[in-house]
Amino acid sequence: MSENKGSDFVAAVESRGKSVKGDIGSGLPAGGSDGGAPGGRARGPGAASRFVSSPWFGGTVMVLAILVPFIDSSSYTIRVSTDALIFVMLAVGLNIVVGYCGLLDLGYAAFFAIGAYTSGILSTTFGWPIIATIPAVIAAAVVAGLVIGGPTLRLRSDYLAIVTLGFGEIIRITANNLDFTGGPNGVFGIPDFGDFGLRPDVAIYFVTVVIVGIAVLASARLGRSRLGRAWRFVREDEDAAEAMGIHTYKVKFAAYIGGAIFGGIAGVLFAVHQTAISPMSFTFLWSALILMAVVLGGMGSVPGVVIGAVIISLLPELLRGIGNWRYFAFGVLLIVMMVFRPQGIWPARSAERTSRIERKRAKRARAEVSHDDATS
Amino acid sequence: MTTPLLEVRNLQVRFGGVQAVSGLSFDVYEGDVLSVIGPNGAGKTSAFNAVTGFYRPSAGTVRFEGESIAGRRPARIAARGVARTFQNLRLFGELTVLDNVRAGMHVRIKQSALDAVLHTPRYHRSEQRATDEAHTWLDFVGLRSDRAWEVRNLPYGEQRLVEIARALAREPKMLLLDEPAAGLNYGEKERLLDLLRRISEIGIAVVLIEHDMGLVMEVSHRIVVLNFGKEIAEGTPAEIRTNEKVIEAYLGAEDEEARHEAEEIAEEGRA
Amino acid sequence: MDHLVQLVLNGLFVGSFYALVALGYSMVYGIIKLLNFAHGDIYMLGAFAGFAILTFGGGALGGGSSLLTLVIVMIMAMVLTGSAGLVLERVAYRPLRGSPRLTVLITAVGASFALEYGIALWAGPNPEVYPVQLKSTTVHLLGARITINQLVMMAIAVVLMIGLDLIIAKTRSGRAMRAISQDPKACLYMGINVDRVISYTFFIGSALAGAAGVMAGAYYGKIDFLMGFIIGLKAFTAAVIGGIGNVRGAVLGGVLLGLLESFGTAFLGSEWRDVFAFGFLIAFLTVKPTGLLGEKVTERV
Amino acid sequence: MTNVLEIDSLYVNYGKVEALTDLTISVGQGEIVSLLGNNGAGKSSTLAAVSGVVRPRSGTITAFGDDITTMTPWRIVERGVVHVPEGRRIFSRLTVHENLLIGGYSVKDSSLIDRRIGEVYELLPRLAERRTQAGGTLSGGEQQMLAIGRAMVTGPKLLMLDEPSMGLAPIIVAQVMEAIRTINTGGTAVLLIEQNARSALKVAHRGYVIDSGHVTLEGSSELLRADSRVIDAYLGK
Amino acid sequence: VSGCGGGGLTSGSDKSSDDSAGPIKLGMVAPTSGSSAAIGPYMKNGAKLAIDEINKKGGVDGRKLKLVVEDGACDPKTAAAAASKLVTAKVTMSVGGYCSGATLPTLSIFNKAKIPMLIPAANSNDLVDQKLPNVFLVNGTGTQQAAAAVKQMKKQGVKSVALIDDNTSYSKDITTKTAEDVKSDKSLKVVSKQSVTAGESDYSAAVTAALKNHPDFIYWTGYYQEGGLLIKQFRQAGYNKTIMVADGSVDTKLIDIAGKKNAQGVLATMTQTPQTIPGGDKWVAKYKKQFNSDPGPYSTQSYDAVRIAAKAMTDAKSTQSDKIIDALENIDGFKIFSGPLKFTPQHTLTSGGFEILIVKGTKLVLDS
Ligand SMILES: Nc1ncnc2c1ncn2[C@@H]1O[C@H](COP(=O)(O)OP(=O)(O)OP(=O)(O)O)[C@@H](O)[C@H]1O
Ligand SMILES: Nc1ncnc2c1ncn2[C@@H]1O[C@H](COP(=O)(O)OP(=O)(O)OP(=O)(O)O)[C@@H](O)[C@H]1O
Ligand SMILES: CC(C)C[C@H](N)C(=O)O
Ligand SMILES: [Mg+2]
Ligand SMILES: [Mg+2]
Repeated sequence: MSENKGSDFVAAVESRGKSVKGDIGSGLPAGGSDGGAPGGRARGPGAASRFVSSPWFGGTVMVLAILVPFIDSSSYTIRVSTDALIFVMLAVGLNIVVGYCGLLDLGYAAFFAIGAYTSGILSTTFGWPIIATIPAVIAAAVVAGLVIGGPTLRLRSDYLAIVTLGFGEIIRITANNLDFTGGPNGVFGIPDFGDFGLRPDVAIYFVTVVIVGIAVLASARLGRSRLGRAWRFVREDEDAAEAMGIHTYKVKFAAYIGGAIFGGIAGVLFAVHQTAISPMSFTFLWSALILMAVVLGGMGSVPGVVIGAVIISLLPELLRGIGNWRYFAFGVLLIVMMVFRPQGIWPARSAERTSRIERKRAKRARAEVSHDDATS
Repeated sequence: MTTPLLEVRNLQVRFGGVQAVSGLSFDVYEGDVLSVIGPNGAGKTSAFNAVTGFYRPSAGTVRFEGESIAGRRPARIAARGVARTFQNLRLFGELTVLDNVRAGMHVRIKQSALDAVLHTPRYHRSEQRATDEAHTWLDFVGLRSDRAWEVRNLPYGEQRLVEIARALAREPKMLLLDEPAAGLNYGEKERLLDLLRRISEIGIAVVLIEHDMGLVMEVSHRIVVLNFGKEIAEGTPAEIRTNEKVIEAYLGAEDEEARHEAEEIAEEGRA
Repeated sequence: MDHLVQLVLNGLFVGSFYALVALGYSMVYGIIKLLNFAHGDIYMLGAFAGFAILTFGGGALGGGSSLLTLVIVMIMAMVLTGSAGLVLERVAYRPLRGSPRLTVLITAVGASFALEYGIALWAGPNPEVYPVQLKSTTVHLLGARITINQLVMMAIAVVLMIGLDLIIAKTRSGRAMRAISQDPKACLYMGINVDRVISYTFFIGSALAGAAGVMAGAYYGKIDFLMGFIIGLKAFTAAVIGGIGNVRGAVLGGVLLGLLESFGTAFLGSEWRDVFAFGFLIAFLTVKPTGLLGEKVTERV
Repeated sequence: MTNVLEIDSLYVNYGKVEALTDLTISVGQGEIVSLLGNNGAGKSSTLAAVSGVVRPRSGTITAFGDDITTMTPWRIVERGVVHVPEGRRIFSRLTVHENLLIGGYSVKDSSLIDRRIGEVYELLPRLAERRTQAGGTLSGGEQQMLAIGRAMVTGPKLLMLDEPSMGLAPIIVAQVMEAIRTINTGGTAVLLIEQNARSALKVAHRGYVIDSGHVTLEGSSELLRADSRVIDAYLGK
Repeated sequence: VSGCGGGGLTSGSDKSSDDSAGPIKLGMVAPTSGSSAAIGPYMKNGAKLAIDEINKKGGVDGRKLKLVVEDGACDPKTAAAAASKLVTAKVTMSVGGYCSGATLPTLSIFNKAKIPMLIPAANSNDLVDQKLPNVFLVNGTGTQQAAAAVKQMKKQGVKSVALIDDNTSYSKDITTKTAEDVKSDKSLKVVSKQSVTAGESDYSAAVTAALKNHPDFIYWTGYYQEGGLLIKQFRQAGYNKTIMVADGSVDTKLIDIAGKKNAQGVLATMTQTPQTIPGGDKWVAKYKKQFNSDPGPYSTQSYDAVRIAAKAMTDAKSTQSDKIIDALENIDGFKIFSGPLKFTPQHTLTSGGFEILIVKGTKLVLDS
């Protein structure tokens, strides 16, 4: 792999460096950080995984999504596909919080609710066009994120989980109890984006494809940025991140707010798609399902999370056929999937494309006087 | 010399009943290589932690470039130009070597979230620079492993180097190293010694905690010796080596055999 | 005044019930940090196990509603749910022990669905009424009413808490549990049979949930396949609030939650009860970020 | 049966990486044997295989006459084979005393545990001072002492130490080496990994040099100390 | 541009009008999972009974009826998907809808697909507030039920009443309407309003709060699962005056859960059911024979919804939406369990047909 130097020792070290934890003692427990990687994570990226992390993959998925109505335009297909896309948006948003930054959020549905309600109320009670509600939704999500995140993001792990769970419940119950949110009936008669000459549900579907596509791209790009790296540093080791001058609290805040905005916009799409929203749609179960999509797909991996969201969203629909066995089977399948893919369906792969790096290295070797005389 | 880079006065750190550091004072000047030695539990790491903001000092002052930093958040102190490594490796294990080093550059990378989402030229430029610099530092410390691998799969000695590269990437004015030689074999210690010298040469003040006397005696300009959280001696390596108090507390004076052994160990690294 | 005492008593009683479920939760949670969303369903399973035993084996047990019958049924249900816990751990949790912690969340929720809808398939989705119910005399305490049963159940919660606390703090297995919770791999070097200790913990935790399920059936009289959901969440809340992995804390957390709910209902009205309780807890955690009894450890760097 | 430990043609791999290839070593009754080798040579992997924490791909490990190759770690500890892993692995939220008690987990007789803990406190008085302090808050060196003390409570017949001097002050290193000798004179065989080759070879009777997972050199300590290859690579000068 | 799913991307709906062939499909969204999972089978069986009867008599216009049931789980998103599935399955009419909250988002789906809805159970006023032409309620509304409840309170000369709901739209709808009605009456006062969370076991906090101001009458508007527990806990707390429950609680399980003794004399507001009207036992027997179980809540309404649907299609001599809606609006006097049917301009029942039932022994019977 490394064409320079070519010493046996270097080769030996590098082949060791490739090591991955494989079958270290079957059935042995491994504490958090000892867990190890799935077989093959540190191996050179295979063709398939190289494809998934390339822009081509995103493009292909996008094209597939656009093609759905042309393949099957039945009302049911369009509906569950739209639902799945909205779920993708939620999962991708939560992935910023949980997957990138490692903050356990059990109340993500709160932001979803805030988005849906803000948009729903502004468009019905105040007659705003739905598209105009989006800035207001973003503002509301940010404010909510600030209010709840401010005092609580200092908390570690499961204390944060409880706080977010509580926040989710508070939002739902408040919506249920207030009049202007429509109480338990919620808000109904929510308008759509316009039909662009298409069947209304197909129009909503395409708008959703566009917005969710942008969101997925944005989150993937964020993940590969300075901020995205900072999130992962915080997730891996807060103290070490601090020592590098990273203000971990601000960084967590950014993740939380980012997630809030994604959740809020997903809420707008949901409100439009459902036309009627009520507190029933924002229960703890929802928060749990979104989290499951993230974990099932592979925390921190955008393609994984997209796949996870599609599965969690579509599986219960696919299981409609077996009647009463539906949720039983859903539960069993979840266990089976996880046992067979413990790192998630498409785990995040932190290895970078070697080729680019090696190119750099070769260039450097030519251009610079090497300091590492000690190695040779 | 002029005003010190780091000025620690009467530093105290306590945990409940344990007084880990009690009234420590020392200065670090530009270009210094200062070693802090002392028996296990003497308070060396605690002092480091207090200086870098991980522990809040219960009393005393810590000034960096004349400004008080005691009780500041670690990130703020780091941003001022203080970098450190940890006694137990604290790498981002599941991230690549390169990403680990990029962490050190975090505060210097100029790029906004919007740049990242839109992939502006500024984004590409800053990413490119970050990658280039990361390679520079990894070359500087002499890392041989593939930089695209998860760092936890690297041999231990290499991980130590990555941690130092990460700290250097911070481009600090002062670098604090907590037992960098622990777990390294003879050859690797030699390379570390060379690395420390080169770090000092590029103008970074080095503060070193170390139990490996060979390394300490070889590289240090000055040595501060701690015991029970207090300074018991300070001086050049030559002075410290013959200081009775130090021998008694650290190298062992009562027991001739042990002293002999300790000296032998000290010698080993000097070769 | 009477009213206030009544509120306290209500809160204490509901809280001790939460505590009972939270105890088992906290044990399992403490040792492997598992967000065991199936714990509430094990409680439900216990209630149905008791129901089945009473319904189909009622004759053999004398059919009476004596306390003794109930105790026997409870023990049988505990063995059953304890074993169910063992199986659950073996099938859904152990294979994931080396994986990121949250992956177990999926199998836990999966197990939760499977248990709920498994029971719904078996017993039907309709609620069932317990064949044997506790009849109890009401006593008056400072002008408020409470039943003997309630007092007994509170006592049981306290006794169990003390017992478990002693097990964890003083015994060899308890120490092993705490060690595993910190570094399971290191435990191997100590000669600890990690699998067995975890199984043992699951058995106890699940058996406790089963006992609570039978008590709920006998006391409240109604059981259904979703009865574990809400109480599971409350147990989780109680366990975290109490201080992660601290059984004494879990009981305190349960009682605190019960009191908050009782007072929240009285102060703000029942529809705002949970807002009050959660609002308080959030505020509390911001002030004391390690829960009620969670010790504050300065983490070394 | 004079050897307490016999490792015969051992292969260990992590996924595709071969850590040990055809490794054969033995430890005799009452011996101190040291393993030398570069970083990543496979020293720790050897100990891990013996203590059952890592499953070998092939080869056999025999301790006190029993085949322990596929035994679970706790069964192996029950047989008196005790491993002090690298990185200390202190239970950070248990007190010093509780850490020592955990060391005695496999010992049924509680008075025996108490006696051994007493001995540890005598040998490492620093630990006695800190008996109620949480393990995680000890200084690095104190943790290392605790790790060694904890293993002693287990009552090993074969003690395997992975870099015990790491992070210890010179004076303590000397003490620890002395302690190893003391333990050994009590009849415990010791398998020792040390980066500090000089002190390791001083205390050990025999040694092996491992490279890329198999033995490249073996012999008595005197022999090794005089070997030019060992001097160049591990002793310096 | 049309795929195998049928319909185009631009047409108003993907429902193609294949009017003539095959059986006429009736769709039903009902919960068979989730917290109301018990209700699904009751509704399904009720509808099935009617369909079998109608088919035996030759169906509608010579075509057989066929029931398609989808699980709505009482969850808005699931119910919406279920509704879409029914649209795609080309149902002619919808005869489902149990939870108002989950039924609301299905309205526009059926509306856009031009499928008339006869909602047998869900009865929040919000369902008709949007004035969608295709929506008809077969169950009495909250307003009507509240009126019946207040009438009963007055009849008993009650002075103070405590209202308890379960925070769902149906339940809160009734308490809100009841409170409004009570307000217009000087002699009557709401002294406490409580909302409990369904799915819990211990309601002592709410019980204590409700009893704080010593009401002489308690009206519970949630479901029987919690209703039974509440009755029991009210009695345990020493309350021995009247408790009344709304139709969601009308099930003999209520008595089982509360305990026979505690439940004696508990009243209920309920539309007429075969159990309570003379001659109804024959229907009950028939149901029992076919399904080997007792009918439950909304078996009858579902049964009636199917019959109304058949009647409307027969009258319209067509399966076209507009014609069916016209026919529905023109139905007058068609006999259903709650009385002769005539829809108001809002598409609700002219008379909710609410009666007061009372617990006697292990049964709920008409209060005389
Ligand atoms: N969080 C804490 N709580 C209680 N005591 C502590 C804490 N941190 C450190 N100590 C104690 O303070 C003393 C100094 O510890 P420190 O880690 O600074 O020692 P050190 O000089 O770095 O030793 P070593 O060379 O062994 O690493 C030790 O005795 C340690 O037990
Ligand atoms: N958990 C693991 N996963 C993957 N590879 C591993 C793992 N543990 C060890 N290895 C690899 O196996 C080889 C042998 O490692 P081992 O730890 O046994 O070496 P060592 O001789 O103890 O080195 P050191 O002196 O650095 O402790 C190394 O190449 C190492 O990278
Ligand atoms: C009792 C039922 C008629 C009420 C129904 N579940 C609704 O929400 O409208
Ligand atoms: Mg230290
Ligand atoms: Mg090693």
